[in-house]
Amino acid sequence: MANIQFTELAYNNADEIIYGYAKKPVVCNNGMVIGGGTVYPEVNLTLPTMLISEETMPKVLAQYDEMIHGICSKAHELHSPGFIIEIELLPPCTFNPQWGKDVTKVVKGVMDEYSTKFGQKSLLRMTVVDVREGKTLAHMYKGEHWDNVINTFKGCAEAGADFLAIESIGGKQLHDEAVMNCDLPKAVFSLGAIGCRDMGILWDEIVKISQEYNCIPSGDTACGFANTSMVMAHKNFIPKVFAAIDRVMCAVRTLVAVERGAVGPDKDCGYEGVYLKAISGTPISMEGKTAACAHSSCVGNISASVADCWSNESVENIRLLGGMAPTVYIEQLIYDCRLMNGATTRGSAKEIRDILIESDKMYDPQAYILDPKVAFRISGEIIKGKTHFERTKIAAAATINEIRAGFKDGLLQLDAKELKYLDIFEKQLKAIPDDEAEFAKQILPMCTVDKFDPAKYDFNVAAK
Amino acid sequence: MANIQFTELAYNNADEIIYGYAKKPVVCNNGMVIGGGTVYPEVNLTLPTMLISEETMPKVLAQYDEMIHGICSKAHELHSPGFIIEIELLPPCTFNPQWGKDVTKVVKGVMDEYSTKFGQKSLLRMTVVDVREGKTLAHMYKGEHWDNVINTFKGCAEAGADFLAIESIGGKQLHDEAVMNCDLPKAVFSLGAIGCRDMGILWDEIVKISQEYNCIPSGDTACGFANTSMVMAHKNFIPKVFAAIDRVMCAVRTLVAVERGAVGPDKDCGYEGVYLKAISGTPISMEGKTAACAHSSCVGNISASVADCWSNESVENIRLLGGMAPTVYIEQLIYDCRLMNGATTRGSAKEIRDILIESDKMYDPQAYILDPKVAFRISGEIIKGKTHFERTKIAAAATINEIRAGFKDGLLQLDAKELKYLDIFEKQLKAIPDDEAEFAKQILPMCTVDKFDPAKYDFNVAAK
Amino acid sequence: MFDFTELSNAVIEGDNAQVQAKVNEAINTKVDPLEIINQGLIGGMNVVGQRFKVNDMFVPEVLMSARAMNMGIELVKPLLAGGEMTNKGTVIIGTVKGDLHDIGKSLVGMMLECTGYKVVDLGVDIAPEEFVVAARENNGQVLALSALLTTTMLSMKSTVDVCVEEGIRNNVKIIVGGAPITQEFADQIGADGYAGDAAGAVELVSKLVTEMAAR
Amino acid sequence: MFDFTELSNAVIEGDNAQVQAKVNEAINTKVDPLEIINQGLIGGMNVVGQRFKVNDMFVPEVLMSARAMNMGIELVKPLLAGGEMTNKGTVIIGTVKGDLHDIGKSLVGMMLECTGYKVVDLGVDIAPEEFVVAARENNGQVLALSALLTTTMLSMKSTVDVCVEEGIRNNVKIIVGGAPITQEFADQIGADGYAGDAAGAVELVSKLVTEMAAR
Ligand SMILES: [Zn+2]
Ligand SMILES: [Zn+2]
Ligand SMILES: [Zn+2]
Repeated sequence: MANIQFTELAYNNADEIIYGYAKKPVVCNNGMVIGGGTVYPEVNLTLPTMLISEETMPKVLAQYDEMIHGICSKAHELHSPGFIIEIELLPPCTFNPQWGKDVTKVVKGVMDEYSTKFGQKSLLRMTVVDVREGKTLAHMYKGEHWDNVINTFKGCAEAGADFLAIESIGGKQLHDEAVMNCDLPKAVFSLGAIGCRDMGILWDEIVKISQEYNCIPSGDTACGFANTSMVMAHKNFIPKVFAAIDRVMCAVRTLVAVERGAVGPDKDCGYEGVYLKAISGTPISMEGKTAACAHSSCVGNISASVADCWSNESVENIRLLGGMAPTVYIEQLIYDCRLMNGATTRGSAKEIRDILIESDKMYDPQAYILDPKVAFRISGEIIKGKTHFERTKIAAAATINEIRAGFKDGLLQLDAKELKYLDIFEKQLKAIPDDEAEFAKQILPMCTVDKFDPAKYDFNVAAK
Repeated sequence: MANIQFTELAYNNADEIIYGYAKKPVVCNNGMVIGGGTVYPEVNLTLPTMLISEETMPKVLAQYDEMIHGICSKAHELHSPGFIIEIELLPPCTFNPQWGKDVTKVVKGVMDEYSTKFGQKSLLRMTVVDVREGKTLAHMYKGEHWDNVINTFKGCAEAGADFLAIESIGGKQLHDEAVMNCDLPKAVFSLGAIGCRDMGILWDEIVKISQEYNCIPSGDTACGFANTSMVMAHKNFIPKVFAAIDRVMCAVRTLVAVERGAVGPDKDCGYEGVYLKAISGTPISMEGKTAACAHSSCVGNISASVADCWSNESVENIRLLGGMAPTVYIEQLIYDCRLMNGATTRGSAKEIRDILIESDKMYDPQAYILDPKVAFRISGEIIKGKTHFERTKIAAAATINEIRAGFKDGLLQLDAKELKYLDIFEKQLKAIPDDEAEFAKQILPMCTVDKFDPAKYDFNVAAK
Repeated sequence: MFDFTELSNAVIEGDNAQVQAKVNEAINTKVDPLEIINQGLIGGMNVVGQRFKVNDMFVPEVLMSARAMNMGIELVKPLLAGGEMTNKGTVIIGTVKGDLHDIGKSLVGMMLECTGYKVVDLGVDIAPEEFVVAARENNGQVLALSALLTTTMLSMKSTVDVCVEEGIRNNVKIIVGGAPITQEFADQIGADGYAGDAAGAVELVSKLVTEMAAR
Repeated sequence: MFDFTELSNAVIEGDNAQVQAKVNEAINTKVDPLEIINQGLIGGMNVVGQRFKVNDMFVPEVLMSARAMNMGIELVKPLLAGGEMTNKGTVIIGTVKGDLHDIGKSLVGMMLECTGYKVVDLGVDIAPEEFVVAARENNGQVLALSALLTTTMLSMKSTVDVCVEEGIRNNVKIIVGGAPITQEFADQIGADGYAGDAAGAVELVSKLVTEMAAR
């Protein structure tokens, strides 16, 4: 089993980091290379409101069939050099691994049809839902929930998925509590101690399955973590600086997938992918303005600046005036990519990248920390940490410093409330002891069992 | 009454034509300048499926209220320097001018609220539906239909519209027939003779109303004409070269609004706006990839290359995962504009423009003829014509020549069927006599009264 | 047996003169008039329909073929015994009240003609009562309603309702189509079917007419 | 009369020690216990709710205030006569069966507490029967159901249905919310109301509780 420790950045300087190119491109069987110079559209789609059951499965599959036909035919019509389809399975399709497999089969079948008929290249990313939560969860690594996740991965892989992915949720309940209370130490614990450990165990399995079925272990995202903070900050429920710090801390967690053998492209909704790319050279999928169908964003353009795939996050199969929504969104993504790739051909990719960066970075600390120059500096600090716990702490500290400096230099707008919280978080962070076991002993009594049950995680303070 | 004859182009060379800048910018009362250096988002929205009646009007107005609140608040959140809202009234709101006025009042009210509270700048374009068709139409310029159109314009103007616009339809029925049969002479007649004449009469009135109520006569589009061809070509029902030729011919017709005193910005769905801008220097609104919600497009990027406003064409008020669709689309437009305007600030607007052009021009003649270099050359030919009829014929001939040359030089892909039709159209065109009256005498017998009734248009062959 | 290849090809090419010549030739050699229509004329038109479906022909070409076919049928008609069917059934088509969109509906009509149906195209802005009258007068099996506006699609429901009130609902199948229409909407208003495009409409009509014949 | 300003401010600032000091001061000067709660503690919390609504306070701050308020109420409670109401009504809240989303629902609960309601938060993945049991046990006036997935929103319907079957439907108002929910959906499943955000939920609950009281 892989266990890479990244102690150097993949890039020599920030200016090297650019969309379409990754230091470690992913070469696929059909000739598509992710991170090899071309940004590919990655379209995400989901069912409209409907019941998923044994009985409705034919309808469910018909929905997927319709969506993929629409997408493939539009991509062909618009001369897309290739594209990626991501299916984030809905919970019933992970609780019933066979259903997840059936969905994969239908989707891949249509993609193969267009490949055979028209030479239309495409790749399928199957994202299994991490169902390891809820009242009936007995254990994170054995029993029904774990088995369903693993069997769904196997089913998808067997049915033809090109990439396997997940938005893993180990430690999420604790993190939710940390977000609601803006409790940075609890966030550090849930990410740097619990989350990273959980991902190690989970991704060892996913990598094993990928090898077995000859598909590609792509990556994870902090969707349940930093995206929760992002949404809360967007609603003005918590300070934006918390969301920005949380995002960078999540990079340490998301990177664990790569340490364990994932090779990318990292998943779209993990904006921490910028850090992943800077540290490990892994290609990343990103989403921004063209994911407004799924959520509003303060990083609509900057998120594209170093993306290797460009995604719409998720859209339901509903009808817009111009057609079914998934077809509408593949069109928008294709044109976005044409623009970026066209610039690359003309030698002006760096100019476009810098325009994309400048578009957003000033307005929000969450955008600011996606500037590859900032990410490069912070990443350089992160890799100095010896453990995930230490790296998570460093990530927070370095982010606070960068945000403060950005504000001081007039590169970033922050109001008084945000600045006040920067001080608060700095204080919270300093109170965290350097020794992880000591920290765990301090913080565990503040965690109720319904938010984090050490037994279910085989979590042992002394052993850490 | 204005009657400008454009005999020179507004630009000295094609390279001058660029997005955000127009030779004759439109300066608005709130300080926004269209064509003065900034591309503004223009969001278009419409009701979801619902009945419009006296009884449902409160619900209708509540829908508009909700949509505009969502849009204004998103624009404020995303620091948009300004934006335009276009309301294309639905037919019942023109058949009942008071309803159109009520809609205007509600919409403008919300916009004013955001202007007062947050200084958020915005402008309202009210587009009246041209209802002059159908079984009960007695006459194009008098009677109920005409009165409703005129009174709706007055109502909208009085209720606070900043821009007045219409997609006029004089000659449309005949043109539909021309499209279905790929009958170029009939298209020339419907556009160059009937359409241009109709627009003269109509726009004299709109300009008069605008002066009276101190608002801005913006422009017309060939939505009922070239967009019909575009949709038919997109479905492979007719050759794409017909749609391309039709588009350029429509430029002569759409320009009539400006000849009569309209000043722009020209409406979004008139891709012939590129020609309007080249000839008259009028700022134009355009739509492309971010209008995929309304229709698929082969000009997703190139249409932005010389746009002054950037539109989504039309989106219903339905819920997507990320929020109501109009709010989703203003977000996408704002980020598109940030990119273009950011490039202008950095001095790389021309590079972006050229990337946008190269993105699409090769794949479709309809995209090819939007390249400002091509449009500049064809426009130079068009203005040599003395009458609208002559200009329309020149437009067709010049477009055929350009498309042929583009293909020969390897700049444009065309299959054998398209090339065959280029020859057919050339032949059809050559058969049209130079004398308009003679042409009318030839063609009128081939037009049934249900498609074109000269009496309803006060159309007199001899008088032409 | 008479070789219909040249006649069919003349239809496919929309060559009126050649159709006329070949039909007359067939008539003179005493070919069964119904066979001239079904094998020669409609046979050619079927090929046109197929080619159009796979984007091998443009609409104007199909229209030319349809005109050639109809001209041929007119030549043969006087030779038919009264009551002999020259088509697969009659479809009444129109755009519903309040809606003036013509082209989509015309395309569906065109494709139905290609497949051998008699099409009565009422035009646009058609009131429910007009549909009923036309269905009665032409003994139509199918009513095909078109709407392009979200504001006028509700007229489709009125049309279905009036068919019920007027007591003809059991005698006709009602199908709906147009940009804003969905299967769900069709079900909601009690229509018998929905088609997303002209080719789909043809399949749907065939299915429904077969069902009706089987009753 | 006792000046509640300092007590209210202590709640607003989430300052436990100061709340304790001021409540004890009030108790010692024989202030009516119900007034301490309503004017001092809930009075402060109302300000918090207002400030949160206009983005003047963050969630963690509101939570600190709520904790301070609840601590103050605990101090006063022993002095209340049995049966005296310390709240405006009881709301049972939870995320429906199959759905594990916690935060949105917790925020609504938080805002309801701010406004003086007793909130019984059942947590996530709550079966219809559990809602019914909790409503009975706590004499709840309102059931607030949350769902974030399009696949689980249908559990809301089951919950409403079970309330009918169990005969409690007339005793409780049922409200629904969450990203995929709409007013239309609420109407469809027979809920009493829908709110698009936490502030809307508070208004809705107030309206419904007032209506029930008026019955
Ligand atoms: Zn996600
Ligand atoms: Zn239009
Ligand atoms: Zn428009």
